[in-house]
Amino acid sequence: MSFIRKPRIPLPKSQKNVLGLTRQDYEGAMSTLCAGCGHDSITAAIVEAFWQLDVEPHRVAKLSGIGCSGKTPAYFLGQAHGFNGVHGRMPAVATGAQAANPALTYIGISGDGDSLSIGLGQLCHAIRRNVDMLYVLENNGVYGLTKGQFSASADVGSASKKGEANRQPPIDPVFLALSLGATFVARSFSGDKAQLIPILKAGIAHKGFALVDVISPCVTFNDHEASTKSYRYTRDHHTAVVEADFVPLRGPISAEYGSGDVREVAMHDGSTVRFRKVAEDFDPTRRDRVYRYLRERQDAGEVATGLLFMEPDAPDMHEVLGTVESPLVDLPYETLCPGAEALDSLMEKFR
Amino acid sequence: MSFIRKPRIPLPKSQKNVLGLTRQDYEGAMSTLCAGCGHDSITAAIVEAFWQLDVEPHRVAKLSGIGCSGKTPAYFLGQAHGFNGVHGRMPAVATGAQAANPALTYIGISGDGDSLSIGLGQLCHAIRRNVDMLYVLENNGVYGLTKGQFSASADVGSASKKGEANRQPPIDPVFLALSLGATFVARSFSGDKAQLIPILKAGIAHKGFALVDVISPCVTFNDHEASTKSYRYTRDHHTAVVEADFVPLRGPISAEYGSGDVREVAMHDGSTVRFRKVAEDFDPTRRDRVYRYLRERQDAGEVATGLLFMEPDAPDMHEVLGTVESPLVDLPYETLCPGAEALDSLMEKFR
Amino acid sequence: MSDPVNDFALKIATVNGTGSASANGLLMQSIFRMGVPVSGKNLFPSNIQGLPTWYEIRVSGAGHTSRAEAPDLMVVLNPATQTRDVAEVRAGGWVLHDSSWQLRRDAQRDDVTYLGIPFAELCTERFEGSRARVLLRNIAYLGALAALLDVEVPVLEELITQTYGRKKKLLDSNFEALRLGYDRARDAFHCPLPIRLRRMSANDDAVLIDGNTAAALGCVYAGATVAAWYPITPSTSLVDAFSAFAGQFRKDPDTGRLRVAILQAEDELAAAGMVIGAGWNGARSFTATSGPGISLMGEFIGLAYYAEIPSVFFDIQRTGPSTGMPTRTQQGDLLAVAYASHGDTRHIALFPADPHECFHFAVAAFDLAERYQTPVFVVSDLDIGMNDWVVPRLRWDDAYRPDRGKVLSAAELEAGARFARYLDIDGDGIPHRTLPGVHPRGGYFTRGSGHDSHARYTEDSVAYREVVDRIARKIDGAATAVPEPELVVDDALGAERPATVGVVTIGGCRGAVVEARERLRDHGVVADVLRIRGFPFHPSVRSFLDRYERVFVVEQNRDAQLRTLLVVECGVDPARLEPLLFYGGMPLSWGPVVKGILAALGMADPDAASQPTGAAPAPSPGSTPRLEIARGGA
Amino acid sequence: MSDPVNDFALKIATVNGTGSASANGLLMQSIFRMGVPVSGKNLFPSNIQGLPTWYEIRVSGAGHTSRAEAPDLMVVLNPATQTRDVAEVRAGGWVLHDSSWQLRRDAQRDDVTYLGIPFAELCTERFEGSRARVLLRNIAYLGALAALLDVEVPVLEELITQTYGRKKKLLDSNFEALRLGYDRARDAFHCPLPIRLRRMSANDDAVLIDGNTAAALGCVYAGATVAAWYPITPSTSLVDAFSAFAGQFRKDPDTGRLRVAILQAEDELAAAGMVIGAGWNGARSFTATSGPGISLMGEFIGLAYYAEIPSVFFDIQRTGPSTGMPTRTQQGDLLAVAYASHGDTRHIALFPADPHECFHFAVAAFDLAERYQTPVFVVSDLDIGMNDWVVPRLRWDDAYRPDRGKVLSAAELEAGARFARYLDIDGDGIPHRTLPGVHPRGGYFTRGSGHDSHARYTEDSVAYREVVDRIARKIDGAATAVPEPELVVDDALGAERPATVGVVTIGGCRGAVVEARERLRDHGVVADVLRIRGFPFHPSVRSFLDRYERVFVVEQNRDAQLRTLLVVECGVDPARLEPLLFYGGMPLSWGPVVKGILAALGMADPDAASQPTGAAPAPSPGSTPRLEIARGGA
Ligand SMILES: Cc1ncc(C[n+]2csc(CCOP(=O)(O)OP(=O)(O)O)c2C)c(N)n1
Ligand SMILES: Cc1ncc(C[n+]2csc(CCOP(=O)(O)OP(=O)(O)O)c2C)c(N)n1
Ligand code: SF4
Ligand code: SF4
Ligand SMILES: [Mg+2]
Ligand SMILES: [Mg+2]
Repeated sequence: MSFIRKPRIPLPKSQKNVLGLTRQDYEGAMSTLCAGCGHDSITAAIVEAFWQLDVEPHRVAKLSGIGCSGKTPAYFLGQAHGFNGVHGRMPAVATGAQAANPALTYIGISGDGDSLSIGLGQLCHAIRRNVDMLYVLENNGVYGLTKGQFSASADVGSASKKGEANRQPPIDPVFLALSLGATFVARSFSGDKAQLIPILKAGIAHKGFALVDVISPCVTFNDHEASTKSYRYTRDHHTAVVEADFVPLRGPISAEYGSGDVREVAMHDGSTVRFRKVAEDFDPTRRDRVYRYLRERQDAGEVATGLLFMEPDAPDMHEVLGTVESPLVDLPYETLCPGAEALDSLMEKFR
Repeated sequence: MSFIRKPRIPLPKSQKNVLGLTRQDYEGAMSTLCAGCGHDSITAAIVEAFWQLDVEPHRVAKLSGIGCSGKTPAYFLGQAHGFNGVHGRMPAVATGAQAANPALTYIGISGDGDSLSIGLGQLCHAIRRNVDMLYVLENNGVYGLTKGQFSASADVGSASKKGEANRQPPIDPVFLALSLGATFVARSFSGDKAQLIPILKAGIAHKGFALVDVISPCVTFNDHEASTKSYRYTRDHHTAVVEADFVPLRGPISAEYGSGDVREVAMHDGSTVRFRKVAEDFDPTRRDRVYRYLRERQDAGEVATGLLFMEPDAPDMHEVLGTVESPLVDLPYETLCPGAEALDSLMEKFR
Repeated sequence: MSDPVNDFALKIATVNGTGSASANGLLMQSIFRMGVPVSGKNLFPSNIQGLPTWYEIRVSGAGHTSRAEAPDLMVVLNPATQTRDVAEVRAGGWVLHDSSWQLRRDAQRDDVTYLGIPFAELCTERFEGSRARVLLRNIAYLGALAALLDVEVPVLEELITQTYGRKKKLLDSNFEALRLGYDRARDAFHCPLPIRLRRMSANDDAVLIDGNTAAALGCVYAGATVAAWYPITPSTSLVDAFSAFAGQFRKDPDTGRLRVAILQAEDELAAAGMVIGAGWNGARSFTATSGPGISLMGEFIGLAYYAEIPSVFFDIQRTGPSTGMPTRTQQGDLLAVAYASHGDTRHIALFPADPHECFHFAVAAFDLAERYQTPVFVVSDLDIGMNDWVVPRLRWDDAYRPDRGKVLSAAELEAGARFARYLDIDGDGIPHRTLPGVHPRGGYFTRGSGHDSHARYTEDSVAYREVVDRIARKIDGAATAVPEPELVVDDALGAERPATVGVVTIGGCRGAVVEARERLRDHGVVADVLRIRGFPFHPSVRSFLDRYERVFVVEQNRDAQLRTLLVVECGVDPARLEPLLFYGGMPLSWGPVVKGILAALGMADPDAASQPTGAAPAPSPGSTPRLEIARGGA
Repeated sequence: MSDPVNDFALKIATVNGTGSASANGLLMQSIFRMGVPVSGKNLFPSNIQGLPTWYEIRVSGAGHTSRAEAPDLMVVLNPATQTRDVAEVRAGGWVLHDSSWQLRRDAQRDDVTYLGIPFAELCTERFEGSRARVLLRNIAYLGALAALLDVEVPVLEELITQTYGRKKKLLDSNFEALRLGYDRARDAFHCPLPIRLRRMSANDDAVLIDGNTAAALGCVYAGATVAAWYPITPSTSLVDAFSAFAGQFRKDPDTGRLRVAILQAEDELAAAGMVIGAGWNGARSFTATSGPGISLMGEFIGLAYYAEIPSVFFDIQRTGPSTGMPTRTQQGDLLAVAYASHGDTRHIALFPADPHECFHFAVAAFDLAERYQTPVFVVSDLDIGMNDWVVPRLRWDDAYRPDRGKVLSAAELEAGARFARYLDIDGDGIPHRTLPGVHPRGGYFTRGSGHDSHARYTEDSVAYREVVDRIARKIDGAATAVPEPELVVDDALGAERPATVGVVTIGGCRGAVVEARERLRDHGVVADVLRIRGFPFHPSVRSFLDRYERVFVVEQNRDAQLRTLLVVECGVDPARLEPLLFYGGMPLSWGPVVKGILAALGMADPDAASQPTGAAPAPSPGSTPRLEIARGGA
């Protein structure tokens, strides 16, 4: 108990990806979160997703707000630049960073307090801008780092550790994102890596804003009996309404496909997402149908999970802004400064 | 042109309401908005609604953010206390005021910049808290007071005065509010007082947060040909999908009812809203149906208007907080201070 | 070293999330109940579980409450920090360690005595369940400490009973663990140690309370009815306490409903807006936050200042800038608060030094906010707010009635009272106000944009200036209404007093400075101390500064922010104010203060290499040599 | 009164939203093209249409550009303000009014000459369409002014052609309206008036430009690629201009795509965050805002300071506090900017005095931001930013290359460069940085929480202090890198100079103070002027302050914020700095400065009742007698 080091999650260490890197090369510093925290599982899934995708770690920019969730970028991709900014304002920092250099891969990690309270406006506007990034919302229904206050995602009736029941209706990031025109919306559970990893991979590949709401139980403040964000409750109510595999451009992946309908959605970069086990009235490319279907599942008391919606062809922020292909940070100064002569002739307009 | 005074809108001046007050008693200072501004029509409708409802003007608190819209509370209910706060933060001020004294009637006026950009987070959370107030969003698709930048409600393809087309998808306050669990959602048009006034009245009577999105053309910066928030465009596309009459508790109102289905929804205070001309598949008390129906109307290129949704029995902020009936500001100090003796015995716990 | 009975310090090094903080609190409370003056500093990480944490307890029969210098006894329970923990103990001191594991080589010293007890092993043998074992280990080391330090066991047992009384099984195992540690220590070592306790009766009229709890209680007693907040360390416990007290004191006995509205806002901007909305409407309302929240509230604070809306802001400071060190203390927001918001602004602020003042200043803040119709700040910090302090028992005068300031009643308005919201009728710069809904004649339009004395919109220079000039006068006037500075001087010395220096300080530095003052006397230096308690500064502050040739300003920030305020507001020559700055995030102890002053006076410091001082003439914040004697575990 | 040829002021009183501002701009530009020094002040309401607005034009062959004292000629076109407008004219002056309606009785004076022309009637007779009539009335009064003041008609016609050239019909009616007014004036009155123009060649190397346009151009030339902003008066036109220039200069000729990203943020917090994100990623990025935005950006500014991220903030100040008077000018954010954010912070700031400096300081800001890895503020104001100024033609040196500061390249990292993000390797307090994506060895973790020299999270006092102390040194070091203060002294006087006072000023007060200096000579007072251009203050600021027994500080805010900065940062005795404060929202003219200084020196002011001055010894901001000579229309 008094030893603060925790064992690293054992992974097949030796296996190398296309870049010749092992999973360890995608890890970061030792986590300082509570043992059993859902966020640590998400961290592990992120490591796995990037490793599988053969992304060069240092070509990733990882950003976060403040909270237990906000700390996690320190725990993966040690070679990447990290930015742990201020509470709730990661979307703006990511937007500016994206604007400057779209050639990197962006991953933002946020908490439910970070995203749905103080940062709600920024999240909504990042969705609206379709900033090309993977946005992972580590959703535990509480403010972990400040010791367990209800967050805006706490369900009505869910009780705090002290026993008082929340009475405020929750903000559901999935419905919110669908309403705001988000181009990639998913929900998963930190305890279900099989589901989460392909979603993360698709979210990374998606050209635009990929929101992944991950129920991530807080063992210390919100894992008790009467909580609706506990491991137990989530396991019991988590219903994968759709299964999605991410098939990178490079080639077929090893996953086996069962029978049943498989629906493929092509992504911007030529990768594909294969949807399987999709309910009849559910079409992951039709926003309103998805919305309706999820409402029905919700009314049935289920927490519907999976890659719920994607619109791969919507213009991302750079397309809307009309910026040049080449990252702005790579433009030589000479192409930016009009020079003395131009100024001189411009001055004639001010005479 | 050089005369700055504008004629007041002529109204039957002499007619008195139950309180013996004329419409003039519900007016405020002379408007300084542009001649023809949609916001002025909304002001007139507000005057009319309060007059018709026989609300004592000084028992109203009127609040706003910053913008042309933000100025308007100065132009109605001169006897009421007004609060023109800071840009986008009216919901918080109204929430605090409501918490302190629920016995007043609250009306907040905001703009689309005020509500959907800088103030988006606050709007969402006021909805979530179901703060008992009428919230009028004077929606013109632009930032009027800062001279015509696109706001977050500008439609894709709508062009600015200078001719550039907006490329960012809009945030639609109606869909947003429905997704967030708003208990009263309406949309109207500043040019349609017949529709707007009963909606405002119902919104005032509603115990909870009543969002009324009013398309309110900006004649100076957004009333040109290629705008989707112009008078012309709105007149052409504005489709009343439902007609609602507000029937105050006091007695039957004079409006005549046509034939067709009339559906009554009882409000918290015993008033009723009568819905007429409702499409078959539209039920203004069923959130998901409304959502779906409005999406369909939108896909058909219509701007659906009317009192679109209401849930009269949801607990408002005070009910959730569990505050006493009597306004907090009316509680005598004696009932607030535990006194010397209580402190003395409490101190034993700190020994 | 003076007599170590009732005069020593111990420090417990452990891991957070293991329940040690509450155990350490029990120890401290036992000492308190033995009538001995005690102070405790909980040095915890910004983390929930698994990182190093320390708890310092200082016992001082003489009543000193500032942070201890090097501990006499270190309780080493965290292998991760053992080396630095052991290194900190004063020569000749003791190390009580969990001998379930071996101390590392670099944690071995010749000049301290090691007392090893295998707490973990003992608990593992004796108790079931991993969580219980962890928790009971804490009680076991308490038991050992009781034996070593002569903590009265019945006092500890009574406290444990009060804590776990309802759960018999829990109680039994706690008693057992206590006994386990106690017996082991008594058997293995010569108990008690020279450093030990002896019952006194110094605390008969005292309580052990933290500043946030006391401030919350002040809010209850002041009649606050609306609290809006957003969680942030170290202010959260203030609102938590307020909620708890509201449940206790503000529940309508018939309906069970509350005479208070506590709003967990979506962020600090919203919290500020809610407080302002409620204040405008006539409720006593407040928020509690820390530095980042103050930054976020800047726009709203300017609105409240200019539109003249009563509102109370608790700033429980932590180490900045930015997110900084959220669980470390600092006095870094003095400038940020005094002139918060863009444009010309200046705010009333109160600076408590301990929980007792937190209670009373909270009440004063509401009175001042309503009297002056303006935001009022209570500027506390993590050390005051979250640590338990021994302070005089809080007392209440039932004759107190809130000062609601100049609010026109319905009757006055009905009687035709002349009402112009922003007009200076009484010549004190304070206008009259009305509350919404009270009377048709009371209506006016509140705004943060330019307005004249009648609350009408204006862009006219003269009308604009009339209002802002009046507001400036109004805030000036508050200088004599805020709490007067505390003066600690040796009156006994009379006119013949030796060469004397002035020392100005603020907030939680009080204890260290007052104690340093006593130590300085041993070096022949007489230091008169003035502690700032309110802003704008009371006129006596200026007189104090004028009285001494050399004035030291002791504060806990890098940029000498209090000194800046003194220079600007009192108009004194900055060359005369010598900064002594301590900003590493730890509560202040007397040693560095003594050293700093002696060094500045060119006097050798007898027991340590002297440090450069901040006494350069007329330094700029940038060029000020910054003094900080770092000690302690973090 | 000196020779009124090329030395007079006129003021046009009209209604906003009627197109008069552009007409008045044409008049000003005509004068400029006649080679005569001219300045113009557009005094407009915070409103879109229908409220009073004024435009002041000052013609000064001597080249003075500060705001005019009382106008010689008033053009009265707004019945709503006629009384106050007429009252403002200097005795012996002229009133040109629209005689389509009668002047009110209280707008009749004996000591001015009335020149009535029924502009509205004439236009109604002659033109069709109500909007056209309104617009053409503006041109008609321009015509009349041309006759009265000897504006060269061909110059005006050329300008009109350049403006409406493409629309023949519009052009014709404009010419007709011009002629209408011209003929009417020439027929009815003795033209020209004694106040009149005469061609010069003072502007051969000058341009007429506003500060926001010039600053935007500076951003283009500095190579800024990311702009993030939220609209707010008076900063909006800076980003508007930047967008326009980007369209002109930053369009890829092949694809039509832009070499810039301009992000209209959802609010100021987001704008600041975007700028920081882009700066972190290696782009030159900036935002433009005004006071309320600065307040909202406070938290992010502290982050950029502590995490050391280059970022540029333009603060185009307006009258505060709170929303204040959005279309009036002030220098009210000096303190808010210098120490923005909670905790210990201190920021580099540049203070341009005119559009020429806005251009160059914009470029300097990016260099400083990257060199010092910190937020840099360009503090301008509404007067500088939105009014047209005659300034030296902007020139560019093609040899300029951006100073990117200490950025480790991929090659350096590959070669194994030692990289510790926050370590002071060079002894100047400036660490090395790396950009994301460049090299695996460059990765580090940026955070606003406590960190050590290697960018690792820390809660350790010593590690924390190492970083904040280094940052303090780093910012200190910028004192010699920011633009040096401008000194305006009479070197000719040599050692025998008469008793001299020092005057310190800042920003747009420059013109008024320099002109006041000349007038003071007439009273036998020699005033040496120092104008602050950068913060932290260059060491020469302190030397200047030390040189004079009496130093006046002239600035446009209520609380003497510049004086506060001088006292705190230079460590001078506040008693020596006498504040002269002008904060009614109007651009400054020389008169009040002269009066203030003479009064403080106990010298009678010959041409006006003297006002109390701000020269009380050692005043606090609260108790400073605030001087403001209110004149002019608002
Ligand atoms: C401006 C500001 N306000 C408040 C805080 C305190 N704070 C830190 S983390 C946090 C909430 C974290 O909750 P969440 O985002 O859900 O993350 P979790 O810890 O649950 O992962 C708060 C309120 C802060 N750091 N900054
Ligand atoms: C903090 C802050 N940022 C920016 C502004 C400038 N501003 C004033 S009104 C406004 C937008 C108004 O747009 P909207 O809310 O749509 O109202 P409208 O004028 O269109 O009615 C802005 C950006 C401000 N006053 N305060
Ligand atoms: S407090 Fe909760 S969210 Fe934070 S680390 Fe512990 S388990 Fe995770
Ligand atoms: S600018 Fe637009 S929104 Fe503002 S007053 Fe004029 S018409 Fe109305
Ligand atoms: Mg959370
Ligand atoms: Mg708008």
